[in-house]
Amino acid sequence: MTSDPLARLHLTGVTKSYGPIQVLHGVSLRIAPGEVHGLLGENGAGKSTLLNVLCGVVTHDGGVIEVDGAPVQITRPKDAAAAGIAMIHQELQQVPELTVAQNIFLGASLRRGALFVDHREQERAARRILAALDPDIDVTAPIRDLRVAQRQIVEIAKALRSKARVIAMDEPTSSLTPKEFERLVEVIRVLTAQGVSVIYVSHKMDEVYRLCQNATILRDGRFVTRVAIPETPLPRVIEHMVGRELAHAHHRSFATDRVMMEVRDLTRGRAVQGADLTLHKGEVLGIAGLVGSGRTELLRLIAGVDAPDRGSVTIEGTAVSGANPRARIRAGLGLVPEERKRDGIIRHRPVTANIGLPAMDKFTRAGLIRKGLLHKRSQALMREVNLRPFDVTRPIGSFSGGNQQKAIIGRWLAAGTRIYLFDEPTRGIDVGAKAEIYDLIEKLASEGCGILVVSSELPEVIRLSDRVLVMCEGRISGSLSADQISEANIARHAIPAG
Amino acid sequence: MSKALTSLPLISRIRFRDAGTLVGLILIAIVFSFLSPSFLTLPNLVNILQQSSINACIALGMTLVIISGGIDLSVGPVAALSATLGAAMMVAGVPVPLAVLGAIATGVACGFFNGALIAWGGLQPFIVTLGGLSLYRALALIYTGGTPIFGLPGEFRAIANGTLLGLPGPVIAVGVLAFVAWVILTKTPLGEYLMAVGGNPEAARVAGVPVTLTKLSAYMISGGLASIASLILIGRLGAAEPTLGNLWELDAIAASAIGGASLMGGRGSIVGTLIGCVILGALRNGLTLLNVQAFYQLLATGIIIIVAMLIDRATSGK
Amino acid sequence: MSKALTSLPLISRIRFRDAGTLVGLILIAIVFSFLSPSFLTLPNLVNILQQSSINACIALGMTLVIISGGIDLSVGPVAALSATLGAAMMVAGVPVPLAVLGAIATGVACGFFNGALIAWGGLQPFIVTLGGLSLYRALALIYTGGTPIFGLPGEFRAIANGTLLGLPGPVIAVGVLAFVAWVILTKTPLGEYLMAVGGNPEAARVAGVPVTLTKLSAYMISGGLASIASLILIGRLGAAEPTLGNLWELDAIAASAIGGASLMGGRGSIVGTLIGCVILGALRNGLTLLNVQAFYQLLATGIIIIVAMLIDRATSGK
Amino acid sequence: QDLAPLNSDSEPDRIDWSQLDATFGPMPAPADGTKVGGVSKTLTNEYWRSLGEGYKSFADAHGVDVVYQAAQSEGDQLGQLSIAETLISQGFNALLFSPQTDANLIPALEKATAAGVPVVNVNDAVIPTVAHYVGNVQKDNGMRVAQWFIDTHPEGGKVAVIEGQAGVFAAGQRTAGFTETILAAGNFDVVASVPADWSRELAFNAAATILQQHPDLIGFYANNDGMALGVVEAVKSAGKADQTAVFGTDGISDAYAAVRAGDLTGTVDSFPVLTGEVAMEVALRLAAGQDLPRVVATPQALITKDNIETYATSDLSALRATLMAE
Ligand SMILES: Nc1ncnc2c1ncn2[C@@H]1O[C@H](COP(=O)(O)OP(=O)(O)OP(=O)(O)O)[C@@H](O)[C@H]1O
Ligand SMILES: Nc1ncnc2c1ncn2[C@@H]1O[C@H](COP(=O)(O)OP(=O)(O)OP(=O)(O)O)[C@@H](O)[C@H]1O
Ligand SMILES: [Mg+2]
Ligand SMILES: [Mg+2]
Repeated sequence: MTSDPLARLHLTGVTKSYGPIQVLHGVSLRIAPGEVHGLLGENGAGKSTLLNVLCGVVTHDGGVIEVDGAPVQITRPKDAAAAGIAMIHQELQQVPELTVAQNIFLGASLRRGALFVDHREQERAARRILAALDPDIDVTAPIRDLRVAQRQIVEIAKALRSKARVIAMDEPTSSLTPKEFERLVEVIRVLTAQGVSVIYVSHKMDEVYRLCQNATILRDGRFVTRVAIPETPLPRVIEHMVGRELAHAHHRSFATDRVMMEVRDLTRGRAVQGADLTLHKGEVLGIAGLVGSGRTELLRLIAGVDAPDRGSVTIEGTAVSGANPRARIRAGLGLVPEERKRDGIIRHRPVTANIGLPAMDKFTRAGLIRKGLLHKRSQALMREVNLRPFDVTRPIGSFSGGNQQKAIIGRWLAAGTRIYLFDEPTRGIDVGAKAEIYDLIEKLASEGCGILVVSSELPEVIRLSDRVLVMCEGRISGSLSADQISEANIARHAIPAG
Repeated sequence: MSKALTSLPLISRIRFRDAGTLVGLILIAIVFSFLSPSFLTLPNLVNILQQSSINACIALGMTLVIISGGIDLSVGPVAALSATLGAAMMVAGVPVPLAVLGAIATGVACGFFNGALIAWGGLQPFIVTLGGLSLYRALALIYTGGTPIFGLPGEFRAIANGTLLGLPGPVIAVGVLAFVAWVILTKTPLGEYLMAVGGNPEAARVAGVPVTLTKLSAYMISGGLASIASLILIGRLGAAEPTLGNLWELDAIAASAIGGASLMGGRGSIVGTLIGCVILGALRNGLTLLNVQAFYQLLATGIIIIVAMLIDRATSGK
Repeated sequence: MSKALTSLPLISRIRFRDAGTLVGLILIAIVFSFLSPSFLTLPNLVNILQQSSINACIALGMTLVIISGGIDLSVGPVAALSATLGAAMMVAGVPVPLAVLGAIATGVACGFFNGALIAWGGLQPFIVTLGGLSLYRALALIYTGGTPIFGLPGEFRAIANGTLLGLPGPVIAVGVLAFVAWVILTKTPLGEYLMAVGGNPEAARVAGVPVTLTKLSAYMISGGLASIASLILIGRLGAAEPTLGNLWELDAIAASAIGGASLMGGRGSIVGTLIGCVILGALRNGLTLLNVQAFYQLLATGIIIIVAMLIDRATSGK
Repeated sequence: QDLAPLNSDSEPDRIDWSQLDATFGPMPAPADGTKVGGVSKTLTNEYWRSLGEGYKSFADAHGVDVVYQAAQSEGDQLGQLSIAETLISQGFNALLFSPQTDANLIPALEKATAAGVPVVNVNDAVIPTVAHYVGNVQKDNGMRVAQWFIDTHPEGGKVAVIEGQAGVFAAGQRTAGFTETILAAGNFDVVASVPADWSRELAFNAAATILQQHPDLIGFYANNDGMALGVVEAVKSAGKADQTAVFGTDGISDAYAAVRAGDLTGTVDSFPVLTGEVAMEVALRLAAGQDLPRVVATPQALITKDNIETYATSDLSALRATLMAE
């Protein structure tokens, strides 16, 4: 194969196996300088793996990587950095006790003399990088004090720190709101104008259409096709990704008048202040708001994960109290957390164990777990959400992010949960599975479950919700009934006054 | 059929993991049986099992604690405290079963105290049980004034010194306990909870795992097993010393680790731990048979612990 | 101005954390000075510092290792091995500075061996250094034949027994080492790497942190500090025994933990560790002044370790 | 003056305890307010507690105050040093040290010497620079047991030693005394000599293994009584009680009971209470300015079923009389 003088980055025939499982089958990719190139595919298609190969996080088994026409050997993260490749990781890769600035410069700290870290200079530089993304982030705060969205922005900043020629972005906006996405778009514009190439992985197709000139589509670890984005209509792209066309569904309502859950005056510090809400049987209640408006915290309070300062939660007429998720689960409530890696999965345990965890009593007879039953039930549920690869005995940590999310949702289905709290339910979920999850939510509603959906994707909130609450700075600032739901109305309540 | 296929990798993976430890054991056994003809004789093998049984009993509890993401350094002193209390009861004429229950209750209570500080107090397991290491030892010493308690009733001693089907009582007892621990770990919700709490405590809590209770159980089981181990020991020795159980924690941790438990929590195996105990027991037995001088015994112990881990790592893959 | 504001939280947070440990120390000091008039006298305070200095020296290295997500149980035997080698060199007429360097090199080499097995071999730190605990002790015993080495040159002993500005030499030496450790931890890339490797090894690797080198450094520093501690000790004792350093690891770990180090890695503070050492030293000193009997001293040690952790936890928030 | 490194077993400048009164006259009455400090190895072992009782009974009889402190556990070397240093600063007229190791109390000794406080090293580990040592001859301990075997088993046979912690002076000397003496007899074989770290459990296991390998073993010698009692149990459960003799060391009360019961063949009693009294006497004589030999040897005796009643008395003066008579 001849190298293409025009290509900034050229991958040919990249293969990668984890033990006996081959996840990349000779993938090729070519990107011009200054190009934003989409890398698309379903959950588990191999996108992250490919990028991890590119960045030396995992070593590939075969294939050639060329940067600006010259082949490079990438076996360690250092090699990638030397080749001018930086990456934004899908799973946040940060050190909780180090400050924002230290995390941004981790592994490439600015020095004063040969021996010392120049903290001041690092903070100054970190502030400069963050100015374009989120000037509110305190660069001297330890990462553990940051919210997910802020941490994702720090992750982006890490990639921008170096003078990279190629930046691989693996779902950089999965926790971000449209406003922050706009800032990222601006940053990418500046970068590409300087000739930096960007590989952009996202399941948010509108973003892909905003940013990318071309896209490479993977399916099951194989190269499917390369398309020019503006010219190729979305249904075509989706068909390449999923292998079928997706029906465009409309919102259907199953809401009733029967109250399932009442939340009164729920308060915790400044994060959530005096939240009131009522959830009805069969209702999908959307919660919108800007990053940091307190939606995650509200769900955590309702789920009993954090202790409220005051306020009450009443489920089916019975008050539940205390920070005790287990009691809420018994009362029929389940939380699909936003931060999957931290709050969701038990990495080394198989999918079945992760699914069975909240409802062990359902799978137990005479004190012993009925492994066969758990296995059968897990398989049934995972078939429904199309787990890839379809092996429920594998440790959940070896699945792609989106597939982990499916398992976490499956856990509540298995538990027979009646009230679902979804925090960013489709974060990291591919378009095909997204449709499946929407269908699932609708199905749950039709069966009389009550559902709270927090989402930063307005189309998602609008698509799913019977009613929308908008949060702003810890308070519920607006309530929109079905006929009032619109992007404009949500934005009006979400933005702080003054 | 699909089920059989999909569940195969898991089973073979587990077996494969413990097989690594087994390879280590077999290698050690081969070396010793070349060096000493009496090593591979039936009575000596029974002897090794018997000598490993106390460490195994402790290590079972330790494995559960380690899987839950903790560590229990206080097992030795807990054993000493419950042994001396139990022995004192027996000597005072309390019926043997009652005294045994009393001893086990003491161990469980110590475990509860550790567990409470860890689960409710939010303290680090290492440091809580390090404090316990001094605390329980001090209680045992103060209670006995530092002198051993002699004169245990014969009916009690008969249990520890009896045999069944050619196997010594302690081996059978620990075998039964190991089976129970294995069932707990692999077949019951508690086992699942232990793995979850050790693997990711925050996620476990969100998923409704009773994290506090799970941790408490682990330490209580460990305390209870420590007292059972001490009962086996005093049954065999005929005396309960307040200083017994010195360094038991290190042997038990070594056995668990050799058996594949990760001190970061979330991973470990009962079978592996048992093999680990036998490795350590065989090691000590073999060195005694070879009449290796004290300093070189110490040397061999250090080297073999490290080599066992290396073999284990090499054979069980990453 | 905004910069001053934003950098404030970090400073106050760190100080706040160590303040929790300090509160514990002050409480202990208050109690003892009420109970014993000689506790709060200048000579006694100097005495406490002197008695804490060896533990502090060990604990500095231990803190770095713990921050990196590991543990070093082998410090005592490493100290014994390097002390006996160093002493043998001195007695054989090797110039003192050279012998000191030799001893430190021995400690660093042991640390390298531990670190290599952990970083390259991928073994668990607990078990590697547990093996080392036997291994290095055995080497020290074999090398010396079990007998202490006497007759260290006076010029060497003068360093350990001298005073400067009213402070004993060991206190000053450890003070300087602590400052260096503090600079390493907070001002150099290595410090960041240690925090990163302990706090999130995966993130560290992805960011191109030299994980292997970082771990190696931690254990080598710990080994080096263990040998320096042993030099201080043999300077004071005038003899090097192969059995010295017994149980040092537990005191050092306790001091680090009391000082706020998390045994899960990623967290720890040099200042906190030093305060932790003084807490343990003051405890022992005060109990002796009060003529508390050994068993009750043990009891008090256990209780105070736990109470110190509780105070620390209560004052430092979550 | 620089003292030659002390070997308590072979130092020529020595006197037997029984000769103290005869050579130096009766104990001078101590000055009012005399205080003596004792630093023991550990209190978890009866031997060291009995030693403290000896200190106390003698001190009480002469109106002297004693403080008796011990490290928190055996092997806590630095802890013991801290205790000793803290005691020195409190102004005692004499100090009694039983160090964990040969060296760990040297700074305290130097500090005390500089302050002019006499220090007596009482038993076990020996500080080489110490001016005064009170204790039994460790090597002699093992020799006595060896002699018993030579006397009672003229035909010879296989014997085994269960050693204390590797590297401890007393353990090494006792083992050496036994092994050298019994091997010199020519027809004995020391088939095993393994450490059990002073632990009853480890001694039990080691003995069981050794018996397995050498069913014709005629005897065990253990470096202390705790280990010996573990060995006794192993011998009993192997059904060899009639054939295999077991000897311990120290003469703790449990050992006496076991000798009476016929479980333990014998123990070398080093009379800790009496040793404590002698040590206190030496300390008080030194405090009163007397110049004593460097080593004061204390009594020990091999206790077997035959002679046990002679020694098993709580009446110290009677015991003194018996031992004096030897
Ligand atoms: N450590 C591992 N061990 C075994 N299999 C793995 C491992 N990591 C990833 N895989 C497998 O590799 C395949 C590709 O995963 P990858 O994370 O690259 O997918 P992805 O395209 O990024 O998906 P998503 O959109 O969900 O992030 C998946 O089938 C996954 O299960
Ligand atoms: N770990 C934390 N440390 C400090 N403050 C926090 C933390 N988590 C949340 N907060 C506070 O709580 C408020 C609500 O945060 P929350 O995460 O609930 O918002 P959100 O609307 O879900 O935003 P996001 O999109 O970031 O998840 C934030 O404004 C922040 O001040
Ligand atoms: Mg991915
Ligand atoms: Mg959120």
